[in-house]
Amino acid sequence: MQEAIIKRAKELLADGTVNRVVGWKAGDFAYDVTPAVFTSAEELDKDFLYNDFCAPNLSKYLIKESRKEGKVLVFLKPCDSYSFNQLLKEHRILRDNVYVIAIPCRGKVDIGTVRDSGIKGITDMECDGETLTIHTLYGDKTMSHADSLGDKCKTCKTKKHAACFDEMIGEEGEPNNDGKRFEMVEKLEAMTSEERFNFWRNELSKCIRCNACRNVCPACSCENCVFDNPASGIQQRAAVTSFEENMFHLIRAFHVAGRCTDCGECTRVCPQNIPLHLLNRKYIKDINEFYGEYQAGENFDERAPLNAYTFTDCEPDVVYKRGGNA
Amino acid sequence: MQRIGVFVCHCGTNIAATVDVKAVAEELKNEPGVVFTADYQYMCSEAGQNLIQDTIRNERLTGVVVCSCSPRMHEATFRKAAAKAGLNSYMVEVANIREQCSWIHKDKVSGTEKAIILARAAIAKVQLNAPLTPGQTPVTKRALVIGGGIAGIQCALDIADAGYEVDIVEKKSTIGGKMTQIDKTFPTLDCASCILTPKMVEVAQNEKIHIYSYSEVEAVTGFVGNFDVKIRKKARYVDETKCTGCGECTTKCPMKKIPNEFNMGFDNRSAIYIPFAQAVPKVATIDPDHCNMLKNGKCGVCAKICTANAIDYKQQDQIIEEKYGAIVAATGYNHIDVSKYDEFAYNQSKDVVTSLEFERLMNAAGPTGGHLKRPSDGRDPKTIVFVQCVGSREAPPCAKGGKEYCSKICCMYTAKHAILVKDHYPDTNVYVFYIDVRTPGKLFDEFYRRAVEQYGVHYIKGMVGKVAPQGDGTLMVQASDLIANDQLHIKADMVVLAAAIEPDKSARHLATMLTASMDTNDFFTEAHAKLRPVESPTAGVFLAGVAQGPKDIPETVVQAGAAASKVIGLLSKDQLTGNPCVANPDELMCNGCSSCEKVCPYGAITYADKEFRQPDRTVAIRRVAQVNPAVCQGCGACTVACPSGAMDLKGFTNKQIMAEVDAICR
Amino acid sequence: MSVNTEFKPLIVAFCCNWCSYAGADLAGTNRLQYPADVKIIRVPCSCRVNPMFVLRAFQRGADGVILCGCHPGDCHYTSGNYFTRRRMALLFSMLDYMGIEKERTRVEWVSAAEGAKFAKTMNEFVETVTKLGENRRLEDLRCKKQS
Amino acid sequence: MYKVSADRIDELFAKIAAARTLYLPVDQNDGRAAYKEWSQGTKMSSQLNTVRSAKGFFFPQTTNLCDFNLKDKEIEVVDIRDESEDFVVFGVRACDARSFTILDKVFLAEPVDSYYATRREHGTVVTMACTEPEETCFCSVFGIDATAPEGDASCWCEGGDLYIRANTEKGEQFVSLISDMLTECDDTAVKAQQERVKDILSKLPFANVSTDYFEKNTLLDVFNSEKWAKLSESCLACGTCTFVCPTCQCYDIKDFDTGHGIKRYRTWDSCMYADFTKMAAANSRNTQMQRFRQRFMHKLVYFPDNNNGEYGCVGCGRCLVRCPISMNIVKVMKSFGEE
Amino acid sequence: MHNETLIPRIGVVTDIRQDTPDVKTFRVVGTDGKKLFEHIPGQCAMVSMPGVGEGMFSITSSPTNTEFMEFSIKKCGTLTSWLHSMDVGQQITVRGPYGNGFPVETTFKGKNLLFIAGGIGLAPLRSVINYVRDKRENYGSVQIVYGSRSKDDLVDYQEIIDEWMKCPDTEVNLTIDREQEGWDGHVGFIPNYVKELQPDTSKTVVMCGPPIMIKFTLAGLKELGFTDTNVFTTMELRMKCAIGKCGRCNIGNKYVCKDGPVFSFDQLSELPNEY
Repeated sequence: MQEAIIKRAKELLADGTVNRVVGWKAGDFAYDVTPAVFTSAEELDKDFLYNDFCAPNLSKYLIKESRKEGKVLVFLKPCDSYSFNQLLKEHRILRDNVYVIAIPCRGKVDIGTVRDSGIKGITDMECDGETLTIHTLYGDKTMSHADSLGDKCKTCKTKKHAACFDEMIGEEGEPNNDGKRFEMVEKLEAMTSEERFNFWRNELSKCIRCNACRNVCPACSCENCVFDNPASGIQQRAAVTSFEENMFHLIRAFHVAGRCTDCGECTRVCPQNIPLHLLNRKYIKDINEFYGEYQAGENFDERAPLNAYTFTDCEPDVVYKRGGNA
Repeated sequence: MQRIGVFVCHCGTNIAATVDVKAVAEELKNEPGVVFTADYQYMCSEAGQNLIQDTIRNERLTGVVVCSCSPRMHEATFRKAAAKAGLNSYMVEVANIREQCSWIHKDKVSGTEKAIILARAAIAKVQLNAPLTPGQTPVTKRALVIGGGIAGIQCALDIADAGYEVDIVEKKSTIGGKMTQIDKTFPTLDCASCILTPKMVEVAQNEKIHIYSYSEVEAVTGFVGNFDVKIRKKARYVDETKCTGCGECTTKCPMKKIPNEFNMGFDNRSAIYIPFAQAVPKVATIDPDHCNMLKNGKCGVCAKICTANAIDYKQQDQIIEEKYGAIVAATGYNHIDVSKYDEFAYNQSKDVVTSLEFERLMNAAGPTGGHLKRPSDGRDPKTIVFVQCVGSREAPPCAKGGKEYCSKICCMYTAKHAILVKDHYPDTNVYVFYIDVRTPGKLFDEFYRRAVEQYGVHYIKGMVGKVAPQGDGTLMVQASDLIANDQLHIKADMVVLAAAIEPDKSARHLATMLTASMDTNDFFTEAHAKLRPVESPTAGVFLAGVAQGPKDIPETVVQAGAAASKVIGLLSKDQLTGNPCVANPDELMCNGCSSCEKVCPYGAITYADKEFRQPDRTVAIRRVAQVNPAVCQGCGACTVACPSGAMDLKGFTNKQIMAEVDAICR
Repeated sequence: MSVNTEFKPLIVAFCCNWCSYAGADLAGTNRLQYPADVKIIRVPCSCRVNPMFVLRAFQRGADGVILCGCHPGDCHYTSGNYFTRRRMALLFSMLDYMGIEKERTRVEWVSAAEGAKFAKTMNEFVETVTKLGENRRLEDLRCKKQS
Repeated sequence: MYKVSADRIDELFAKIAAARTLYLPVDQNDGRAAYKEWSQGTKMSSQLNTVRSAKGFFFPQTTNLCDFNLKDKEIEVVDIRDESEDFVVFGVRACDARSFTILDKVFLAEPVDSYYATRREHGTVVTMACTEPEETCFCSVFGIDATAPEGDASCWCEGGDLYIRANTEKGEQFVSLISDMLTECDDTAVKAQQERVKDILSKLPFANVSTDYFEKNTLLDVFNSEKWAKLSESCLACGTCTFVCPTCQCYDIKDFDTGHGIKRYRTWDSCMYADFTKMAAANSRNTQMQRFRQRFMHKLVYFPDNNNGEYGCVGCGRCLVRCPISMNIVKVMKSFGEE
Repeated sequence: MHNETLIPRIGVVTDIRQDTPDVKTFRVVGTDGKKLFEHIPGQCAMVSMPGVGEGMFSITSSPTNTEFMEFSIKKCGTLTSWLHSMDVGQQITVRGPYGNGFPVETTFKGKNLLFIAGGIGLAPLRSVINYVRDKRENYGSVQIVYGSRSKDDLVDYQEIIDEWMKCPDTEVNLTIDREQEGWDGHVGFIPNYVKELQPDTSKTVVMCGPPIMIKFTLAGLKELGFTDTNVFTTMELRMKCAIGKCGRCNIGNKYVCKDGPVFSFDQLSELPNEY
């Protein structure tokens, strides 16, 4: 796959279709892959990487990149393609300046997941299909590919790209309808109100307001975030109280509601391992239940659920009527 | 920091009985920014207003809070008073301590406490108020009516009558619309042409009205009072100014086998044609799809015989640009295509017709000269079955193109058809299958009862399941009689389908251009279902006729007149004074994501690519929202849709509302 | 100070200018009683209410927040309350999901003619919130009244 | 040097906690470690390090500096500082221990930051030698010996015993708190452990990352290098690296209006944030490249320039682990070293 | 308990003077009516209105003034707008003094001094000019070149006419950008004016104003033969903590709040051009 991608990138650079390539760059270890811009065949040969560790979603970089001189080539995994399409829909990316190649993804190994399983001193990893061999300072370990996936990949929504690409390398996949995506949300919903409160207090109190979730989020593409803007009235630098911890995540989730494609980057990058995607997924689940199935970024022309309505929408008291635990 | 004066009204005892007004005035002295407080018997009295005005001058107030009755009552009063003293009206806020305090509480302690809190909220808001000035925009004193049917005609005539210029844009080569095709009108059975064509002539002769026939609206920009419209005048290859409408060309044209739309294809017309004798303008039009000269460059007969020299094969579409103060959408309707309803065999038998087709078959000016004959073989039909609600009142998903709504006119025109048939041909058996017969309207039910009682039309509550053409040319109608609980088989000679009506297809595109909203059925939405039924939510755009919803001719004329009066009211103003409390985007914060535009019911938001000087001194081009203050009504939907908080609402800013919340919760 | 520890909730009500605020006025005109704990903020339309305002109220010590707007279909601005309906359904659902007592939030459609409904709604809401007691799960202790 | 059987560690903690508030690294429900206050039943984490560094003990993420009460035109300043209680931070690694001396150079420089100073005075740092370093560790690059951590007292866990050595007066006091549980011993076992671990440390992937470049080139040379553009291009401008970093000390001062008074806070801030240097009039670091450069220039050039060559990094590796896009100080150093 | 510089003291505004349409000068004393603290010319203080903001401002009065301190503040943001809306008697908070100040007792001593200021740039120089005036015997000749957009924008115009112009061995050269009715003085931009004036290169220059003015004036001075070492400026005050800890105001390894705000241009030449 990596060879095919590099080959095609070189062709497009050579024939002048694009003047640079946004992709993933190899780091010191197998896992520390960095998004990067490549401008020459040499750079591509030297550093370009596409493997089981290339988790970062590249679509957000195109907000800036598509506004630069010349056309840029980008490789989008299925879940990234929804972010890309959503950004297009919101006029954040200039489509004419981007050449999109869809590439397949079988789920990315998450170094956090591997580390949290207790494996230390990881110097290298290799994956032959289903088994991940992990070389460490303290000997080799193995782990199954499935176990090594991050939260975002364990409950992958689809292996099928949004229709936004110019060409595709590899095979198109299928949507994942195993229903596991909302399992954890459902589990939380089944808890009592107090249990839920305690769950979220425990999680959100870990937040250090580093803004990694916000800054990586393709839906959080505001020129200036309300939390950074003194004029918004809710500017906040660090959370002093539990209210402020809640406030940031509540408002952030609301601002991306109906726009979040569920790419899972927020949870992937959270240094404190807060399952932030469970907030966004709750909105997705509610939207699906209240207003009909909606996948942000899937359909270019469809209105976002919060920018639309029908005369027969459920009333807000659906929340009480739904019952559930108090 | 403002210099705020607080004025607490006793309202006689209305407030003072439950609120210790003196205590309120005293307590509020400690609020930040408050430099003066007073209480007074009746703030709204002249003396009370004078007190406000004097204090504004003497204390150099920059803000005023009046604690009194509801702002819905006297906000305007106090604002005017402040303005007289030189303070911007919008620096005045009212704390509602009567309707929402003294009148609902009995306990003076809690009433007083609440009054103080409500006043604090108003003070906190005034702290953040900024002077606002309503915008003024001039009005172009000319109206555009889109659609030249009875709605458009009536509307244009009324507007012109008030002395304003009106243009009618009609897509067809003549005005008149659907009503020209109708034979008689219910419930009076007077001749449609007889009442319509004089109006058409009146339009043609009215100096204030200009007809753009065979034309379509190409683009609309601008806003209330100041629309810029591009009209495409399609090439008709005939010089309208020269053509006398003698019709000589239409008789000489060698291409004569073209189905005549006016007669629903029951007869033919030539490639150069005048739709009907009373057409306005009575000018020939060449159908470019069938004219040999235009297609192959061979022929030229019409040019040769035209003594007026009006034929111009080289004519091009023309774009006309005009400015208007108001626009009326009167785009009308069409019957739905019933061919998907296989059960009615519309495609299989010529003798299954729609009601509009039937209308032509009954019309003296129609293809049969008004003599009802079966289209298939010209025989007189002896049994006619009318089927109601074909495509109307359907349950979703309406896969065959049907509609959930009631088309409203079918019950009555079917009764009309039944009566006319029985009247002309009394020995004909007439059956009407209906779900419900709906006859609300003046003399409507009487009319329907005449059909049943006087003419002996068989009204059967039931559904037609199948129409099967038989070998002998008849139609076997299988139906159920829901009242008798019986299955019926009727051997009919003709079946008439009351097809549902739907908005003209052009309406959707037009709505987009006008930024006027539409419902899911593509009917234009009114600004308020009850109170503003002839206005679109988009200021300056008005609605007439079926474009807004199914209605019959008198209703259409009523609505057209109402729309005209709204237009006249608008055009009679030299300046439009806007509401200054409008949405206000911060370009530096705007992402250009279009969320605000999506929720704006008025189409007040547009986008522009603007250059921004970046902090690193480079220039970046960004798409940013722009609000037209003349169009925005200040609902604030956009402010919440905006994720970056770039959109705010003047007079009700985020900070102001949060300051009120803070003050209340303090 | 009195030693009466009876809990008096603080209720913030956002009312749209055209229907609900007028409905509240009508309640007053008809002298229909409801507790003084309810404090009304006038907004042009219920769709002006940003979730930020709701949270702000809780932060500042409100024990319940209620939004009132025109009945669906009757919005002065044609569609504002339809957006409100979606926004608040989702917001309240999220608050519930985060373990904030859902009974502290409410949306009610009150027309200008429904003074009685306004008073009834407020009486009910105050009662519900009083039963729940003080808002503890979404409070900011710094903003609590110092007594 | 003293020792106590590792089996008795709970007893030991109980003893410390009886005299001082005791904090130590604890595994959270997600398996990652964080400093928590000890209570009966708390188990010390076996992780190498906590997600957040220990700097929060002395420089918390938010500090209420003072309060103001406003009335009419008058202001009342309320000094809400109080003498904090004595506490012990147990299990601090060598890298974090060194970070305190770096922070001291900032906060204890004139004018002394009293909030930090008070906490420093009341806190006793008890360190723990590393035995299983991670691949991301590079403390040795900055001359830190992970096998001999600094701090008021140092500990080693070896062969079922916990070895303790006091390094300072505060450390002596700490040892005296638990002296009845300790037995004096020699350092043979500790020495053996140190030898063993040093071998591992010397083989770590980043053991030999060089700082030469920054010593041999001038401030302006490093500053004006073209490498910054490429290195910073994928930076998300989040503050993860700064907030997990034990030495980052940038802060912001913000007021909060409670409705009945103003509270003034000092909070962690990040020089990576777009609005960090934004002021009413202008912003001196407009691009992400400038902000990215600032962070690394500060650690690798500015701080050493002002502090006798001591680097502002302790090689704990947290930023390597936590950066969402895997850009970090090692990549920066290696990139400059490549020339 | 340690002293804490981050906890401010209360100042009372005893006088407000409108200098130009957007500059006001505030006179501040402590609650006891006495001066809040002593300072060196060129030093700054953090002035704050709690809940509104805190900002660094030059102390524009001279240390030789024993009664009060003054701040000349231009309206440009939230805090400054608030300060401009104050009435006399308002309390604010002040902490300081911060920064190095001008080397009035060392480098400047005995020197001929040339002050060049543009617009509000006069504010930080006013302190040192008045200091030099009050200790006139310690310094050589004084030349002041001051320019602004218009006559109305000249800060402390009255003081300049009434006092500075009358001071011995002091030359005051005023200029405004464009012709204006009622102005018979020089018209033109400062960099050109300085070149026209041909000041003696033996002078020590103290310069403050907008970046663009500094840039061109410095180039002009160099043309005239001045060296970086003899030209001083005071940097824009973009700090938060004012004590060299918060990490904001550094230019390279120097903190403007602590190591500055006064720098000579030879010092600046060794620092990154990040200001």
